[in-house]
Amino acid sequence: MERPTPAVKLNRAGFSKNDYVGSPSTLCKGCGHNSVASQLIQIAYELDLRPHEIIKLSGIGCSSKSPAYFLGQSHGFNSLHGRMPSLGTGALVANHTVRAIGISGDGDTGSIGLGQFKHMLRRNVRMVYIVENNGVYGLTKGQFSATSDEGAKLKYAGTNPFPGIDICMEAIVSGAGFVARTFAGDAKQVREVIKAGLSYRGTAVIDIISPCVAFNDEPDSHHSYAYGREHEQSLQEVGFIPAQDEIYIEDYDPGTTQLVELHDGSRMTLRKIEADFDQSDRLAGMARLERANAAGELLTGIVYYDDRRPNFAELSELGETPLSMLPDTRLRPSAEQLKAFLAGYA
Amino acid sequence: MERPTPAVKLNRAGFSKNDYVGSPSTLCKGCGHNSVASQLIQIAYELDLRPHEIIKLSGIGCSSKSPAYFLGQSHGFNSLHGRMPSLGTGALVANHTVRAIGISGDGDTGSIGLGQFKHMLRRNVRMVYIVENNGVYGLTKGQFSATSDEGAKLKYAGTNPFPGIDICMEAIVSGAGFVARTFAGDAKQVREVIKAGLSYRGTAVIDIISPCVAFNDEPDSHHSYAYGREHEQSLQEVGFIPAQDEIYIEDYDPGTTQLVELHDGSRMTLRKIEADFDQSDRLAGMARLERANAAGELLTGIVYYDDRRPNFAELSELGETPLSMLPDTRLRPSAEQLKAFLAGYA
Amino acid sequence: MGVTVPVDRPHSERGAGLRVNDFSIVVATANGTGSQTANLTLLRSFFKMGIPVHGKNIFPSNIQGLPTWYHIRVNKDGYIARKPSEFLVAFNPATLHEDVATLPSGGVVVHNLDLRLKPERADLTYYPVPVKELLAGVEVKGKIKEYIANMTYVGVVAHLLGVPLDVIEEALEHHFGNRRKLVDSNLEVVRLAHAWAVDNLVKTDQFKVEPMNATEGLIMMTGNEAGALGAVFGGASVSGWYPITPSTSFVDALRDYLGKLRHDVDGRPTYTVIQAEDELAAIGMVVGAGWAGARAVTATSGPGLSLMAEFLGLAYYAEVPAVVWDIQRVGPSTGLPTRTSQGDVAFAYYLGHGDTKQVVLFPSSIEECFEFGYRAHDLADALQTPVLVLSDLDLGMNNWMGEPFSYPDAPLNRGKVLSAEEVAALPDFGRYKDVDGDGVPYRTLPGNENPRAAWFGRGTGHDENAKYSERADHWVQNMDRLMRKFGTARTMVPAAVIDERPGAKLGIVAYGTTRYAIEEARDLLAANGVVTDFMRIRALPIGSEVRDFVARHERLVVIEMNRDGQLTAILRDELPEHAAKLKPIAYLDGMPLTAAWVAERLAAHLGE
Amino acid sequence: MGVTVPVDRPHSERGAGLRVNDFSIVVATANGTGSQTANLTLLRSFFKMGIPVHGKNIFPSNIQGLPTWYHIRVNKDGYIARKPSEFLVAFNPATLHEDVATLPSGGVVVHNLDLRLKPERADLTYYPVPVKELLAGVEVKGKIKEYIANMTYVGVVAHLLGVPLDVIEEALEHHFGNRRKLVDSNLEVVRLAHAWAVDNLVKTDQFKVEPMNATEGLIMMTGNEAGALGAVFGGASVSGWYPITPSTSFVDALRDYLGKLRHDVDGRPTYTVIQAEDELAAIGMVVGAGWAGARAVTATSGPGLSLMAEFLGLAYYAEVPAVVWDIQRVGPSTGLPTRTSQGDVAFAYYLGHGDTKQVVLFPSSIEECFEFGYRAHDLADALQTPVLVLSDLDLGMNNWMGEPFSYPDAPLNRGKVLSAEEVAALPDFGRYKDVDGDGVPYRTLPGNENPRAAWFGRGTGHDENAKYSERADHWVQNMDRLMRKFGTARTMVPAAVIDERPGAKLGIVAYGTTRYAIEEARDLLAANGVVTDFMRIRALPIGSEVRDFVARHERLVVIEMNRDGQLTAILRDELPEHAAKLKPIAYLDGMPLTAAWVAERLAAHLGE
Ligand SMILES: Cc1ncc(C[n+]2csc(CCOP(=O)(O)OP(=O)(O)O)c2C)c(N)n1
Ligand SMILES: Cc1ncc(C[n+]2csc(CCOP(=O)(O)OP(=O)(O)O)c2C)c(N)n1
Ligand code: SF4
Ligand code: SF4
Ligand SMILES: [Mg+2]
Ligand SMILES: [Mg+2]
Repeated sequence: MERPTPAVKLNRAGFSKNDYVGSPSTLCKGCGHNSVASQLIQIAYELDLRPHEIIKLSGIGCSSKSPAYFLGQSHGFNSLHGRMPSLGTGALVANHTVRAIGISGDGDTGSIGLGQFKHMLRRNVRMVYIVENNGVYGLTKGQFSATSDEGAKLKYAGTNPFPGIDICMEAIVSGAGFVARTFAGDAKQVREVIKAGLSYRGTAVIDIISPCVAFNDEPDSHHSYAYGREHEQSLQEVGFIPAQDEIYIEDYDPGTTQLVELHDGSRMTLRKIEADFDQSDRLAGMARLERANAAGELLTGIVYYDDRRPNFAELSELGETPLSMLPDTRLRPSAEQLKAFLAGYA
Repeated sequence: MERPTPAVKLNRAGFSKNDYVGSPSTLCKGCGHNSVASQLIQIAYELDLRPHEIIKLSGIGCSSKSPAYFLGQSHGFNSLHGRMPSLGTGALVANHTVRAIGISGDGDTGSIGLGQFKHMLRRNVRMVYIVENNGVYGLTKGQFSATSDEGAKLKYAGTNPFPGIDICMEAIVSGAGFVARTFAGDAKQVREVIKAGLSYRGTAVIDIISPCVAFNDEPDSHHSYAYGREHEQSLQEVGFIPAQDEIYIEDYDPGTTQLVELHDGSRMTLRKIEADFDQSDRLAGMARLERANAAGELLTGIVYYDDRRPNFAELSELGETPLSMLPDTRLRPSAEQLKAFLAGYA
Repeated sequence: MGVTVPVDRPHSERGAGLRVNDFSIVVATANGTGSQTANLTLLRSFFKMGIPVHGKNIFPSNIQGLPTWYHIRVNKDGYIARKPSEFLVAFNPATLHEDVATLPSGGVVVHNLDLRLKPERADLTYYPVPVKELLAGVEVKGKIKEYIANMTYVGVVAHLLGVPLDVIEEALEHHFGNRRKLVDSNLEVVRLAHAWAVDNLVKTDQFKVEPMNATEGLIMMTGNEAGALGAVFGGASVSGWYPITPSTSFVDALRDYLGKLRHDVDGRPTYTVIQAEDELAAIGMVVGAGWAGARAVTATSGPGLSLMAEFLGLAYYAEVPAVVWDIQRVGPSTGLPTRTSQGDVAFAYYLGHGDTKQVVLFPSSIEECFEFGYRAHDLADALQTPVLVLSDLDLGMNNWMGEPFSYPDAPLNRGKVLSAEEVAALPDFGRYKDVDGDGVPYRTLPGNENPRAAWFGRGTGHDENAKYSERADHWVQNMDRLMRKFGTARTMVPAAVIDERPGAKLGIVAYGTTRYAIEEARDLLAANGVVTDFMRIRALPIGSEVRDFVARHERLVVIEMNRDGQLTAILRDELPEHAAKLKPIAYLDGMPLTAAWVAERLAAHLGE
Repeated sequence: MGVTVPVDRPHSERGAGLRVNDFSIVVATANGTGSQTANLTLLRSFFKMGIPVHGKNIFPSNIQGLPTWYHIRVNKDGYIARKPSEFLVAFNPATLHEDVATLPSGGVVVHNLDLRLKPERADLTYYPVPVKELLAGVEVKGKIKEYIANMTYVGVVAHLLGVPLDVIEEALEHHFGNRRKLVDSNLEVVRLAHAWAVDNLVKTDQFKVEPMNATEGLIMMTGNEAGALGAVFGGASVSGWYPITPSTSFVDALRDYLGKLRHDVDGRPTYTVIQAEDELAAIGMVVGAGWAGARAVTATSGPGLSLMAEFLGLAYYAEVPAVVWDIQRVGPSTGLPTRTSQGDVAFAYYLGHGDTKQVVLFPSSIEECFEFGYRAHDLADALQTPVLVLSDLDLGMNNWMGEPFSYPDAPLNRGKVLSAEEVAALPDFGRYKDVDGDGVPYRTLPGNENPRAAWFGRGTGHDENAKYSERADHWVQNMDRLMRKFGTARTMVPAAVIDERPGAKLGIVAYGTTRYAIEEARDLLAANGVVTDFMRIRALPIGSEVRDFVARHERLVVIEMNRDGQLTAILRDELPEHAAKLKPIAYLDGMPLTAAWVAERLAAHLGE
């Protein structure tokens, strides 16, 4: 009797992990962006995502290439430098029933795309907006980006005389309700934070410090692996519990762990590391960021959380069927309607 | 004997007030922008400015038209919608010895121009950057701008569902060291704040609530005259003492009044109204703005002040003569230099 | 060969003494004084009297105080091109003297008595109106009173020309809808002024209107309204936009009409309109929505179009449907934001770096605005490419008569979109394969459940499966297919409208709103024995009918409202063997052409 | 008429058995492995041996791992166009088989022994190199070792072709400057490999180099370096820029050279280079600086140019000098960022909505890059308008031989800038007056003390005094003057370079870097009795010499590296009477043209 070939493991949605991979990466070996991509594959598998319910969006840059390297069975669009927010807004208005994973870079979001980024946040378009932040332009070989710290040094670009943009600070100021920072070297946190972001109501901004091994990985760089490992300071230990998973509240000590109910019934667990930090306080988040930046800490975790603002699809009062799927009969008024309408212009 | 015609009053620089006027305004009667323009004429006269040492810059909008209506003997450029910051940066690098007065609108700066605005602040280009903020697009007749408050109502545009951008908050976050808000209905404060801004080392951001009588002057609008008069809350009484004026320190009670030494030797006096407010504390400024916005206060005065950051011309190590005035001999290396240089490529 | 063309019929021909239903009025006021209501009331009154009429608002880029002129032409024969006015309503002191100076001998000046106009020209008839006095008894105040003041000239003009007061009332009702109070307060002033005029003015001029039935069954609308309505019936469901004159009223109408016509069974909107932060974002939203499968439209003008260059290049290359209405105003740069032009033709056609060529439509009437309004979406979907509709300020913002729009004769053409089942039935799916040989590939939309349906959109080089590729052969293959697709576009876009007459000496080529002046000029010339043919191009790329028309004609002029003869350049490239024949008559000063000017230029051309 | 053209001279002609100083090498490696140093070492070695040579880097849009090829052509007669290689250095497993397949019979494969290449083609000579073994004794580690590994093929190739080791050393010294340690460590590997090759390889192929003196006195540089140096000598003092391949190296060189050559007496820089947040800001800075009186330059490529549309329209209309280098890569959209093209010609010429027409220069060599580098600023100042220099990736990023640049023959031409004294001496100053009848007005700069000197720049309609105006006559007057100015530009821009030969059957028109393939193709054709004339256009708008050349020729082709024949379209519009004669040979696959391809296409054309 022959033994059956070992069955490929499938998740509850019936997909193998392989169903979530994309084209082989053409990024550098060791690039932080690659590790984020592999976490996304893992996340999709663990969350039982159905590929056709996901879209992947990006701008231009090494980071923005990476959506080609995960979820190969999902539609995606690698758009223009700095313009993912507007493209994403349009796509998600056309079809608000898909979940969007947006991947951008620090140059893409912080330099050319700063305006679009901030305006998208005002609209609270539902999307996980990941900035793979390496403090440098990778694809164009080593210039400073807007997130490079004041005084940072690069082989190519010398010393940066300008204060860096803090993606999380900008996000909070622009009204984002899910603002997190994490570190590509901390796979577990990356995973749990993104999972939580996928269940968030509006735009979930996740600033991932994702080192560029080619151009900005010197240990003194705030965006290097070495620096991150040394200086990571987590606000909380973040966990995620999918809606379908039963958990016993008793497992959590409410004194140290907070349970945050997310939009789709999932829950985020926050085991506090900084006891007196309150992630629901905008000003506290901003103050903590300022302090971290001054101290050179790589502050990670949920910096700000609030889900009271309706997202853009809700504000637009969109119905169940996405606009892109409405049948012609619901898109074109009748001949009688035209006639009646024109009567008003006679 | 005939009596001499009464002499026109001249300031110390030898100019009459008339020397500072521009073309007749084509803005609406009562428009806040007109009152700012007339304050600028007054300021120029009082400060003995020499017109050729000033340039006026703007974007597009009713506000951006107004540089045509003051300082008619100064060069100026009414540029593109949202692009005054880059044009100004270039102009002020070409000639860093002139002082620049930039006039923008809330749409011009907060909507289309947000990215350029924030990036200019990172560079700290020396310029008084005035946002004539009426919470509406005047020139295109009544749409919401990015500074319109959440829930604001306009005849044309209905109700605004998005949180408004706070120009001062954005300025602080982007590293600006002179951040003020004032109100076109408060002529004296407008005047003193702009005077101080003109002596500031880098970009002085002045957010002037400047009502649009045509499209956004209903009393319940946060950008109306009525609302401003009712809800103005000043942080300080701002005064300005030009470098050349002798003043006696004793005139000021150091307990209530702070004397701020400006870059060119002038001084700004801040008579505190909110005793515990510290305008040199970034976070305090941000927190106060948040509180004011939540309370519907029109907070005015110097929200943040710090002059430690070098401005862009200083960072660029520019010499005394502006680049635009360098003689050819200092711009074109010699034939020998060319020859020697090319030898390296043989 | 010398041709002399009378630029107008002599007065005598028009009936001795009286000029009935054939003259032009200009109302000169200051911007922001509410004269728009008065002018539209006059316009609609003539329309309701059955007289062919058209009005043009020549307004400043300003909110209040700068001069503005409203031109109305009534013409029993249906000519509605701009024509210098004989009848002036002078309510703006700032332009009074130049306004009076433009009048021909025999002209009329109705003016506000306050202006203290000295009747210096003996060849004109003056009617002063004591506006202040008339309003003294009216019970409204402030701004409203200022607005309502303009109704005085409506009353006086109604009397002088013979417009019945009940027609004025109808026109006001049309304007204010069910806001009866406004109708009444305005009407009160009209009546007052009319009564005063009846009592005090002795008509000595020759201008008169009389009822006809030439507008029966017609509608009157602006081009922007008609285009927006077309988009509504084209199933447009997403619009990202940014305000800019003269396109704003397109989106205003779109929002209004969508709100009225496009709610779903459950009452929810089948659309979203987003005011973007700028045009980069507006077009980004449109392209994103188009990629995701919704019909999306934006409207803009020159400066906005410049900002859309990069995204429209992406949409061309990644093959994403998108509809952009460019309501042309005078450029370069900010230019004259409130004046009309046809100045964006070359820029639009070549929009985007690299080898892009865009599909462009040229509507000329409200009927075409409506039709192109939905057809642009069919074309964009069928061709998977941006479609740029080049309207202009004159068409977009002014009111035009037209036939009631025909309901679309075919269902929405969504083009080659594959469902999950259709993908399953295929041996393979390649996003950029030329399966049908027409250059148009098949696409799938996000949400398609078939695991083979997904593809990754990009602006970078790709193979037939949308995979990244830097290979030279892939690049060429793909670009050649795009060219083939452009060839397919030639057969799908609206064909040129051609009118040929026996014995024609000249072929006229034009597009858009210059048609009105040209059509009238052709009649003027024909009356003088000079017969012409006329081809009105309605789209780029040109179809074979354009080539054939050009080939058939020995002499050709291309009339354009721009400086550089932009369409001429495109035609010369497309039809090099005929290039030498194609002579531009290109001129742009921001004002719509007049028939007299066209006739004169054509005559001069023929005389050369 | 049928013409058959041998696309190459037969092998036999080249000397029996040996091919000396006349072949092409291709080095295939993976990106990011440091092969660039090795390749440039080979290139410079040939150059130092006095042999005409040129190298082209065909690299991917990627930082590490994707295939990259370096093509070197050595040619004793000075032909340097791309030519398929006979000599392959195969160091990339990913492309090994396709690389080998491209070789002609008699070709050579030097390959890394690790690749375990089976010598399947008997018509090739194989030389495996035991890279790992050779490096075993070398005392460096990690990344450096990987980089240095490429020096093994330098050593082997040096032996096989006959490049003396001291020349290699010189080349390394050139490359590393005074970083002696790097010279030595690299040289060590070269020597090791060379020694190994001497001992172990038996040369059986026919390719050889021998010293000549054809490069004496010449320099070797990239076009971007040359252009940047030109800007430095043109007095450029402000640059706002944003990184984009292939323009980044222009600004890199600019910063470098400014740092070396442009410090003032007090040691302060006479320049500022600003990395902007995007291209909208980059061009904004340039226009701002130009308005304020500094010479300003930016460099970009397609996507950046798209984003500059609005500002360049403003600069055209407000008449602000600006210099923009567009280092063309393959578009539309992001396209192929690391491949060359001439695809932005039409877009650049019409850049900006409305009636804009831009001045465009087409450099073809490093000498012209240098010359246009300063002349562009003279033109921009003299004409008060943007000047777009359309270079390409091939010219910009690759190393080219050239004559040492001539020092500018005239002082900076700052154009019509009035000082305070000059304004004082004038009866009046009007910013946009056509005082001289050439369409070029006078300007003043901020800081000018004369109270009448100030003017207000704007993109809106204005009169001669720069005052806001919506008047039709002002608009036309101003736009007509701008057209007149464009006419003046025709006489000021670099004239076309024309080579006419008795008995020519065909006029060839081209521009930019296609010249190398065309010049060689002409010689190939001439050798076969087909004589051609050649006009290389160097600027738009065209001058009278272009018109005359076209008029003089019965048959004409326009060779372009784009799909749509973009210059052809412009010429057809400018010269409609000759449009039918102007036939495009337009092709773009991202690779520079070869002479063989050009000759074949010309022959085919003549045979039609
Ligand atoms: C309009 C435009 N300008 C410039 C570029 C060139 N460009 C490509 S990627 C990039 C920077 C990317 O930096 P970042 O977003 O930080 O991504 P990273 O490569 O570091 O992941 C630039 C400037 C472009 N593609 N488009
Ligand atoms: C690229 C571009 N898009 C749109 C416009 C049209 N436009 C002119 S002014 C303006 C808004 C101005 O608003 P704001 O800056 O608040 O100035 P305000 O008129 O209220 O003073 C817009 C959208 C333009 N001129 N250019
Ligand atoms: S260059 Fe930097 S960002 Fe780009 S792939 Fe390499 S490591 Fe990653
Ligand atoms: S519309 Fe508003 S902003 Fe514009 S001039 Fe009038 S009042 Fe001022
Ligand atoms: Mg980066
Ligand atoms: Mg405003």
